[in-house]
Amino acid sequence: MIIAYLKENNSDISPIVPSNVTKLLKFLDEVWIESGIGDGSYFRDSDYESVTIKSRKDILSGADIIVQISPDITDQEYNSVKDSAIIIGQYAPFNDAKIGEGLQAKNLNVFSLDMIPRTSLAQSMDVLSSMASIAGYQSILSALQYMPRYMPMMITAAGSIKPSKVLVIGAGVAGLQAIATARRLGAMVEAFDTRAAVKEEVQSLGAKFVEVEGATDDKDAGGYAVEQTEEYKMRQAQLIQEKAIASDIVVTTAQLRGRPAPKLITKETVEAMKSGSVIVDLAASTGGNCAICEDNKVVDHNGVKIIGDSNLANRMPQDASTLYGNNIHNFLKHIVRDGTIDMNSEDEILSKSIISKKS
Amino acid sequence: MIIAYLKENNSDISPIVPSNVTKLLKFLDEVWIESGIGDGSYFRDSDYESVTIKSRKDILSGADIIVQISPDITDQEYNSVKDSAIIIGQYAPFNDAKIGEGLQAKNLNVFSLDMIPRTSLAQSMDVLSSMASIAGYQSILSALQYMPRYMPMMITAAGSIKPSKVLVIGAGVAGLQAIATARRLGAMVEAFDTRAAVKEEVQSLGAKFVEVEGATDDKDAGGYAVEQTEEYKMRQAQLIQEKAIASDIVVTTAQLRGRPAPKLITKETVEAMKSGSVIVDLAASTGGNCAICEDNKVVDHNGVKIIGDSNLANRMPQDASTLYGNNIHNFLKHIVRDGTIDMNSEDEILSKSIISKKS
Amino acid sequence: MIFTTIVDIAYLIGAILFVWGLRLLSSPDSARKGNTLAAIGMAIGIAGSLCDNRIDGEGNYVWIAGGIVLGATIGWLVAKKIKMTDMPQMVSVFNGLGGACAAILSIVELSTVSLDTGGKVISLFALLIGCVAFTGSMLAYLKLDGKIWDSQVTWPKHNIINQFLLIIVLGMFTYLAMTNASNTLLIAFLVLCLFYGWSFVAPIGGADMPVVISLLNSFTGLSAAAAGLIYDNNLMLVGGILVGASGTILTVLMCQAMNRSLFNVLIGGFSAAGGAAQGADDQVAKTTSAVDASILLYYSQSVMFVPGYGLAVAQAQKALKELDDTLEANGVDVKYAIHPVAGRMPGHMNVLLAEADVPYPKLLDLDDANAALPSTDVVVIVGANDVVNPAAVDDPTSSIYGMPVLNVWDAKHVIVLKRSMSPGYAGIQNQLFFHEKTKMFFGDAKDSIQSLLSEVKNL
Amino acid sequence: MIFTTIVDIAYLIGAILFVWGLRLLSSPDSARKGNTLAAIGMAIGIAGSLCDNRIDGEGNYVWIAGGIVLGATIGWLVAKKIKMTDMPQMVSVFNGLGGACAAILSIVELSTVSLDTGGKVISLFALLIGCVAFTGSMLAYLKLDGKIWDSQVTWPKHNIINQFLLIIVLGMFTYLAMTNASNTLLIAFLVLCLFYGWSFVAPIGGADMPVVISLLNSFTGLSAAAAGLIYDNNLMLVGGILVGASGTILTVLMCQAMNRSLFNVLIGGFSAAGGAAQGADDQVAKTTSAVDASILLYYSQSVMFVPGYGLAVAQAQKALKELDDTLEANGVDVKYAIHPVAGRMPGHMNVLLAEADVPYPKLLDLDDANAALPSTDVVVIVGANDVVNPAAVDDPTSSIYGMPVLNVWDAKHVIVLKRSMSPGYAGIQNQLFFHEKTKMFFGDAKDSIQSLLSEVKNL
Amino acid sequence: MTQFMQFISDNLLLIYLLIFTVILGFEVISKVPTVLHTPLMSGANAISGVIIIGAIILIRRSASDDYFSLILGAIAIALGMINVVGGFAVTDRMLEMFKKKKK
Amino acid sequence: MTQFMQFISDNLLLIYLLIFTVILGFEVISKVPTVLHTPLMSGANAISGVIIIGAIILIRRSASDDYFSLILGAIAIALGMINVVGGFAVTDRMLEMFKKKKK
Ligand SMILES: NC(=O)c1ccc[n+]([C@@H]2O[C@H](COP(=O)([O-])OP(=O)(O)OC[C@H]3O[C@@H](n4cnc5c(N)ncnc54)[C@H](OP(=O)(O)O)[C@@H]3O)[C@@H](O)[C@H]2O)c1
Ligand SMILES: NC(=O)c1ccc[n+]([C@@H]2O[C@H](COP(=O)([O-])OP(=O)(O)OC[C@H]3O[C@@H](n4cnc5c(N)ncnc54)[C@H](OP(=O)(O)O)[C@@H]3O)[C@@H](O)[C@H]2O)c1
Ligand SMILES: NC(=O)c1ccc[n+]([C@@H]2O[C@H](COP(=O)([O-])OP(=O)(O)OC[C@H]3O[C@@H](n4cnc5c(N)ncnc54)[C@H](O)[C@@H]3O)[C@@H](O)[C@H]2O)c1
Ligand SMILES: NC(=O)c1ccc[n+]([C@@H]2O[C@H](COP(=O)([O-])OP(=O)(O)OC[C@H]3O[C@@H](n4cnc5c(N)ncnc54)[C@H](O)[C@@H]3O)[C@@H](O)[C@H]2O)c1
Repeated sequence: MIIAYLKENNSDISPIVPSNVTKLLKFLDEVWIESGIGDGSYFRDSDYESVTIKSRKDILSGADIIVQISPDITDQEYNSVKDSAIIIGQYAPFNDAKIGEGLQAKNLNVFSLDMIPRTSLAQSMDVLSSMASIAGYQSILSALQYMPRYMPMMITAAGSIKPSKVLVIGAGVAGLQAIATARRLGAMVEAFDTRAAVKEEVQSLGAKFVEVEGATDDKDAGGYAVEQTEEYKMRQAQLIQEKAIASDIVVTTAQLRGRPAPKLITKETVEAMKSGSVIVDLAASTGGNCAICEDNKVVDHNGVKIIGDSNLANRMPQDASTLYGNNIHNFLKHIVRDGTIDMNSEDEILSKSIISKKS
Repeated sequence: MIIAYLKENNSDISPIVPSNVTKLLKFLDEVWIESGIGDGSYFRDSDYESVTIKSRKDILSGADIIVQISPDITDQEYNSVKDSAIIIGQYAPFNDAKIGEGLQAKNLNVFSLDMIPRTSLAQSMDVLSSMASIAGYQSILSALQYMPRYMPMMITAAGSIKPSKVLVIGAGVAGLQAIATARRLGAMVEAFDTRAAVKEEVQSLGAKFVEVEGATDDKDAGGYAVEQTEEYKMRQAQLIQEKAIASDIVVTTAQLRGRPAPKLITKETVEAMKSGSVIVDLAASTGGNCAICEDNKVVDHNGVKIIGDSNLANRMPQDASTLYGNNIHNFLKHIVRDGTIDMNSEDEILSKSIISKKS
Repeated sequence: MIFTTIVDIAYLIGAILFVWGLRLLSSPDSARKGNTLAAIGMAIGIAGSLCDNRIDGEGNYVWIAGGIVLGATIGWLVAKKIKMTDMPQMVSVFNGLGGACAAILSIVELSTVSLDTGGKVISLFALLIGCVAFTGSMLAYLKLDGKIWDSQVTWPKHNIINQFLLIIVLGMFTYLAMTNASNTLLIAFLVLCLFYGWSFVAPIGGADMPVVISLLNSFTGLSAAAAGLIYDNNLMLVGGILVGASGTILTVLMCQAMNRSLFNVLIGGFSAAGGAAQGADDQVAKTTSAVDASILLYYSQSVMFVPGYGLAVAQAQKALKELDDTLEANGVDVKYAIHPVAGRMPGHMNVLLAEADVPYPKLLDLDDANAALPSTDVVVIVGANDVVNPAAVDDPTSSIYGMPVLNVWDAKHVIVLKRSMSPGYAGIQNQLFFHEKTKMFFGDAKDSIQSLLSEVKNL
Repeated sequence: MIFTTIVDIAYLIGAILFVWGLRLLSSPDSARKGNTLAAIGMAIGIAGSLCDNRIDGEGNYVWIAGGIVLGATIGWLVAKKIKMTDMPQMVSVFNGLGGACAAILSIVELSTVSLDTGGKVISLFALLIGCVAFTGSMLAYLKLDGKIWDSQVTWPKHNIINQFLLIIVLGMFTYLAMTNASNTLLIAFLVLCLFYGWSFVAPIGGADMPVVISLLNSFTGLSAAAAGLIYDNNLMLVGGILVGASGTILTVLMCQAMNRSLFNVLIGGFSAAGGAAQGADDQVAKTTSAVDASILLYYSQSVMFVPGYGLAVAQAQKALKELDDTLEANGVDVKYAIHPVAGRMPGHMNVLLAEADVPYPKLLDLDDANAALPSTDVVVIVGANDVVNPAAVDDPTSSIYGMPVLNVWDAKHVIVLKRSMSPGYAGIQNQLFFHEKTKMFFGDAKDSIQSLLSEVKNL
Repeated sequence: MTQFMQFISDNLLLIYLLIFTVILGFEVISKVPTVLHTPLMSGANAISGVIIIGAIILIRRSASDDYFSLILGAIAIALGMINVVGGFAVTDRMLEMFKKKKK
Repeated sequence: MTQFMQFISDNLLLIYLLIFTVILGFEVISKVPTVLHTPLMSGANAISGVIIIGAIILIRRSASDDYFSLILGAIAIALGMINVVGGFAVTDRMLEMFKKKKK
C-alpha cells in the first residue's frame, strides 16, 4: 500500500515528520509527501529520507491512503481519488452531522481522527489529546506575551511583587497542562470544572479546585463534558466572575462536543478585571467561553486582552508535527493488519473512527 | 521641594507608579507628573492620587527635581530648567565620557542612576538590577514565543519529547534570572561566565556551569566584568560554539561597561544551530554578543531566530514601572535629607551617581 | 575457696557479657560485636561450669566431651551450610533444641531427686515450657519451611481445644506439684506438654511465625532461668531471665511492627493469609513491610521506580526523590520508568518529577525501560496500575489488550505501593498484584515512601 | 514477719520506681511523669523506714517529725519561690545538703558505734564524699550565683595543692580505717574533707559548674549507697548506686555536649568559655547541638526561617520545607522572612522556595517579617548573613549602615545555620553571631537541617 | 586476699545486684537529649536524698536521751528533706515546659 | 502466705536481682530497629542455650553408672550445644550483611 501525506495550507503543522518514514515503511510499501510539507515545522524536504515527493494531484489519484490534517480536499478532487483509497483526516462530524452523509454519498472510505475513542489503548493515536496538551502549554505562554506583570512572586530590593493568579476553566487535557505550566512559572493557580473526578487531578498538580456545588456528573459520557442545569450555570457564572476579576490570567477550555461552547466569562466580568490582565480562550472556534472573544484574534477590551485561539498548537509547530505524525503512525499500525485495512473490523478504534465506508 | 516626572516617549515604562506618591510626599512637598505617564504600564492618570498633572514645559521650568528614565531633554529645554534644579536619569556616562562634560558645561545638577554603586546598601536603588532581572525573565519568555518546540521533557503516548537545552552566557543579574526561569520551565540549563564567583551562584540555581579554564578574575571591578585574554577568548568561543549548537535557546547577557559587547556567538555557530532554535541577545544595544544580532529586531537566519533586545523590561511594563518607581523613591529617600539634597555629601551612593554638579 | 570465687567471678563476667552483648546487638553498627561478646560470655560460663569445684560427683567428663563435640559440630555445620533465606527456620529449630534440653534436665531432676514443693514447682515449670518450646518451635519450623500448611494442622474450634488443653495441663501441674506422683504420671505430663506445644502453635498463621518463634524463645529463656534456680547457678538464672525479658519485649515490638497486638496473633490466629489481601478470584496478593522492602532496596544493585497517577495524588514526588538520593548514596542505581500515559495528562509524570528535581537522564521512556527491566533487581510501582497491567500483553479479551505496558514482571522483585486493591483509570483488575514476584505495600504512597526512607536510613 | 516483708516489698517498689522514674526522666515527653514516679518511690521508701519493725529503739518520732516538717517546708518554699533562671544553683544547694546529711550520719556512726574494718571503711567513705559534696556544692552555688568569682578562690598552682590535699585525705582515711582513732582525729578528718571539697571545686571555671554539680551529685548518690550498706537498707543502696551511676554518665554526657573531656573540665579548668567559637575581638559565639535546637523548635509556638544565599548553595530548600511540614504537624506556626536582597539575584529565595512548594502566604517580606519578629519564639537563619547584620542598624561606620535588615534579635531565640564564622557577600563581620540570644549551629545548611529534622521527628 | 574472696563469694548476689544497678543506671541515661541534662541532674539529685532514710533509722534506734544522735539526726533529716522535697519540686517546675505538647 | 512472705524476705536480694535483670532486659532491647529483630531473636536464642550449663552440672554430679542420667544428660548437652554454637554462628552470618555497606 502507498501512503501519501498532503501539505497543510492553513497551518504550520505537518502530518508527517522525518522519523516516521522508516517506521511506516515497515508495514507499508511507499511513503509519498507533498513538497514543502515540513516547511512550517522546520523540516526540509531533504530531511525526509526514503520518501517520494509527489504533487497534490498525483497523490490524490495514486495513493492508497491519503493523510491530511484538516479536510481541504475539494469535491472535484474527490473524484480523482482511487476507488479503494482510504482518506484520513479530522472531519469533526460532531459539529456537522451532514459531513458523513456527504462523504458516504461520494462512496469514500474515510477515517476521522477526532472520532477515535478516548480509551487508554487508543491514547497513542489520540490527536485531540496531543494537540490539546500543546494548546494548554501554549495558552500560558501566549498569555505571558501580553501580560505586563511577573508571573512568580519576587521579593526584591525594589519591592515585593505578588505572584500572579491564574484561573483555568475546564480542566481537561488542555486545562491540566495549562495548570502545570502556570504552576511551574510560580503562579497561584485555581481551576474549575464541572466533572467531579477532575478535582483530584487538579489537586495532583498542586492547584486549588474551586467548587461549585451541584454539578451534573458525566461518568458515562466517555470523557466529554455534558451540559449543566441552568441554576448551576448561574452560580458557576457568579463564582467565576469573582475569581476572574481577581485573576491576572484566565484560561478557558470548556468545550461541548457538537454544541457551541458555554459562555463562562461575561462582558461585565471582563470589564471588572484589572487592566493588563489576559484571557486565553481555547474554545474560540466554537464561539468561545468568553463573551468578547473573537476566533484567531487578540481583542483588547479596556486594557484586558482576550486571546481567541483554538489552534494554539500551531505556535509550536515542530513538536506538534512530531506528536501528530506519531499519532498517525500509531493509528495506521493499529488498523493496518497484514498489509490491508479491514473496513469491517469490529475493533473499537477502527469502527468508531470510520465516518464513511465504501459500500 | 517639588518633584516632577517626565513621561517616556520610547518606552512603556513609567518612572512613577501610583503607590509611590504618598511615600514621596512624606519628605517632598509636591509631586508633578506629565499626563499619560502611566499609559504604557496600565495606570491611568486618575490612579495617581494627590499629584498635580503638568505639561512637560511647566515641569521643566518649575520642578526642583526632574525625573526621567532615558535622557531626552533637549539642549533648548535645559535652558528653561530652574537654576537649582536636580535632574535624575540614566545617562550611561561610561558609554560616552563627553556626556558629563556637556552637562557640566550647562552647569546642571545631574544624577545618573546607572552610576549608583552596586553595594548591598544601594541595591534598593539599583535600577540596572531591577531592569536586568526583568530582562532575564523575559529573555526566556520571548525566546519561547519563537521556539517551535516544548521546553520541558514530555513522555507522552504520542512520543517522548526531550527537554530543551538552554545556554546562558553571562550569569549576572539578567543571566541568573534567565537560568531560574528556564529551569522553572523544565529546560536543561548550562551557563557560562568569566567571573569565577559566579560558578557557585549558577549551581545554586540548579544549572550546570560550563567552565573554560584560565579566566582573568575581577574581584576588584565592583561587580562588572573585565576584558579577558585573547587565548582565553578563543577557547571560550570554541566551547560556546559546541554548546550553542546543541542548544535550543541561547541567552547572551555579556556586557562590558563602556565597551562594545564581546562577540561570543559567531555566524558559523548560528549556521550550525538547529533550525527553529532561538538566540536572545541582551547586549544588542552595545553591538550584541551574537555576530548576526541587530538591535530591536528579530533576525531569522536560516531558521534560527536572533532576538536583539536590550530593553526586554519593556515587555513587562507594569512591574517594570513598579520596580523603577520604587528604586527612584528609595534613591530620593536616601539623598534627600531634611528637605534638601547636599550635592557635596561624601555619601558613596550620592557622590558616585553625580555626573554633573552646579559650580 | 579462692578457686570457687574465681568460678563465681567467671559466672559474673559471663552474665555481664550477656547483658552487654544484648545491648550491642540492638544497634546495627555494633550488633556483630555484641554477638561475639555474648558468645564469649557463654564460653566463659561453660568453662566455669566444667571446673566449678562445688559440684561433687564423679566427673564423667567423657560423656560431657562427647555431648559437647557432637553438638558443637552439628551446630557449626548446620549454621554454615544453611541458606540465607532459611535462617529464620533454623533459629526456630535451635530454639526447640534448647527447649528440649531444658525438658530433659527437668525430667531427670523430677524422676531422680526428691524435691521440696518449691523445687518441684520450678522443675515442673521448666519441664512445661521446655516441652512447649520444643514442639512449638518444631512446628513453627515446619510451617516456615513450607513443609506443613496451616490447614493440615488445625481442627475446627482449635482455640477452644487449646484453652481446654491448657486447663488440663495446669491441673496436672498443680497435682504433680502437690503430691509425690509416679513416673508414669510424669511421662503423661511430658507427653501432654509436648502435645500442647504443638497444638498451641498450630492455629497461628504462617506469616506470624517469627512472632511465635520470638515468644517461644523467651519461653526457653525462662526455662533456663528455672534450671538456674534448680542448680543454684547465677549465670543460668541471669542469662535465662535476660532472654525471657528481652524476648518478651522483642515479641511485642515485632507485633507492633506488624501493626497487630500479641493477643491478636496468638488468639485471632487462623488467618491462613496472615497479612495478605484477598483478590477477586480468591487469589492472594502478598504484602510486605517497610523493613523488608527497605532491605530489599538497600541491598539491591538497581532499582526502577514506576510512577503513576497515585504519585500525583499523594504528591509523593519529593519523598521519592529523597529515597532515590538515599539509595544512590548507598551505591544503588536508581532509574524511573515513565509510561507514556501514566497520570492524567500527557507529561504528568514529567511535571512532577521535574518539580522534585529528578535529573532527566534518570527518566526512561517505555522502550528504554522495558529494555532495562530484565536486569533490574527491584521495581517499585508508585501508584501506577493500568500502565503495568499484564493484561495488555496476555489477555486478548482485555480492553487494554495491545497497549504497550511496562513489563515490570521481567525484574527480579516488584513492590507495589498503593492504598488498596482497587483498579485504576481503565477500571480493570490487575493480575500483576498476584504475580509471584509481586509484594503489595498498602498505604498512601507518600507515607509508604517516607517509611521506606526512614528504614533505609536506619540500615 | 508479714509486716517486715511488706516493708521489704515497699522498699523494692521504691527501688523500681526510682529506676522507672529515671528512665522516664530521660525523654522530654515523659520526664515529668518520671519525676513524679521517683517522688512516689521516695515517699514509699520513707514511709517504709518509718514503720520498719526491724529497727528496735525508742522511736523518737517527735524528733523525726520535727526534722521532716522543717525540711519539707523549707524545701517546698524555696522550690516554689526560686526564679526559673536560678534553678541550677538551687539544685547545687540541695545536693550539698544531701551530702551534709550523709556526712552527719557517718560522723554519728563512727563516733557512737564500734565498727569492724569493713564498716569503718564504708562509713569513712560516706563521710569523705558527703563532706566533699557539701562544700563543693556550696561553692558551686556561690559561683553560679555570681556571688564569688573564680579568681577569689583560686591560689597559684591550685591543682598541685589539690593533689597534695587528696594524698593527705587518703592517708588519714587509711589510718582511721585501720586503727580505732580518737574523735579528735575524726573531727580533723571531717574538717579536712570539708576543706578539700571546697578546694576541689575552686579552680574549675564558672561555665563548667553544671558539670561539677552533676559530678558532686553522683558523689552524694554514692554516699547514700554507702549509708545503705551501713544501715543494711536496700532502697538506699539501690537508689544511691543508681544516682551514682547515672550521675557519672550524665557528667560524661554533659562534657561531651560541651565538646570537652571530664579530665579537661576538672584539671584543665579555668576556661570561662566552654565549647565556644572565638570571634575577632576575642568575642565568643555560643554553639548549639541538633538536639537542643530541635527541642527549642519543637516546643515553640512560632518559628521564622530566614533563608539566605547559603540556602541556595546548600540546595537545602526541600529539606527546609520538610522541617517546616514536620513542625507545622506539631502545631508550630512556621513562617519565612524573605529579605529583599537575600541571595544573589532579585527573587532568588522566591525561586528556591517555590521549587520546594512553600505556599506563598508563608513568605513574609521585610516589613511584615520585622513586625512579626518580636512575637516569634525562634528564628532559624539558614545561610543568611548580611541581611541579618545588626551593623546596618547600629554601626554608622559600617558599609551597610542604613540598609534595612531583618531584626532577628527581636525574637526570643536565634539559631544560625552556617558553615563557619566567615562573612557574607559584603565581607563584614556580623555581631549577631555574638548576640546573647544567638546560638550557632555550624555545618552545611542541608546537613544541619536534616539532622534537626530527624531530631524533631524523634521527639 | 582470701578474706576479700570470701567476701565476694558471701555477697555474690549483692555484687550482681550492684553491678546490674550500675549498668541499669548507665543504660537508662545513655540517650538523654541535652536539654534534659539539667532536669535529669536535678531529679537524680532528689533521688540521692534517699539518704534521709538513714537519718530516720538513726533516730529511731537511738536512745531517747542520746541527744547527740537525736539532734544531729534531726538536722540530718531536715537537710535530707530539703534535698528531697526541694529537689522533686524544682525538677517538676523545670519540666513544666515540656508538658505543652502531645504527639 | 506466711511461707511465701518468708520466701520473699529470705531471697530479697535474689528478687531484686531478678527484677532488675528483667528491667535491664527490657531496657536494652526497647529501641531496637526493626531490621535487627530477627538477628536479635537469634542472638537471644543462642544465649538461652545457657541451659547447657545445667546439663553439664547434671552429668558431673551423676554417678558414673547412672546411665539414665548420663545418657539423657549427654543428649541434653548435645542439644544445648547445637543451640549455642548454631545460634551464635547463624546470628553472626545474619549480621554479616550489616557490614557490607558503610554510611
Ligand atoms: N496520561 C494521560 O494523558 C491520561 C489522560 C487521561 C487518562 N489516562 C489514563 O490514566 C491511566 C494512567 O495509568 P496509571 O497507572 O498512571 O494510573 P491508574 O491506572 O489510574 O492507577 C493509579 C493507581 O494509583 C493508586 N493511588 C491513587 N492515589 C494514591 C495514593 N495517594 N497513594 C498510593 N496510591 C494511590 C490507585 O490505587 P489505590 O486507590 O488502591 O491507591 C490507582 O490504582 C491510564 O489508564 C491512562 O489511559 C491518562
Ligand atoms: N539579591 C540580590 O539581587 C543580590 C545580588 C548580588 C549580591 N547580593 C548581596 O548578597 C548578600 C545576600 O545576603 P545573604 O544574607 O543572603 O547572604 P550572604 O550575606 O552572602 O551570606 C551567606 C552566608 O551563607 C553561608 N553559607 C554558604 N554556603 C553555605 C552552606 N552550604 N551551608 C550553610 N551556610 C552556607 C555563608 O557562611 P559560611 O561560609 O560560614 O557557611 C555566608 O555567610 C547581600 O549582601 C546582597 O547585597 C544580592
Ligand atoms: N483514556 C484516555 O487515555 C484519555 C485520553 C484523552 C482524554 N481523556 C479524558 O477525556 C477528558 C476530556 O478531555 P478534553 O480535554 O478533550 O475535554 P474537552 O476539550 O471536551 O473539555 C475540556 C474540559 O472542559 C470541561 N467543561 C465542559 N463544560 C464546562 C463548563 N460549563 N464549565 C467548566 N468546565 C467545563 C470538561 O469537563 C473538560 O474537562 C479528559 O479530562 C480526560 O480525562 C482520556
Ligand atoms: N551588591 C549588590 O547587591 C549587587 C547588585 C547588582 C549587581 N551586583 C553584582 O554585579 C554583577 C554584575 O551584574 P550585571 O548583571 O549588571 O553585569 P553585566 O550586565 O555587566 O554583565 C553580565 C554578566 O556577563 C559576564 N560577562 C562579561 N563578559 C563576558 C564574557 N566574555 N563571557 C562570558 N560572560 C561575560 C559578566 O561577568 C556578568 O556576570 C552581578 O553578578 C552581581 O553579583 C551586586
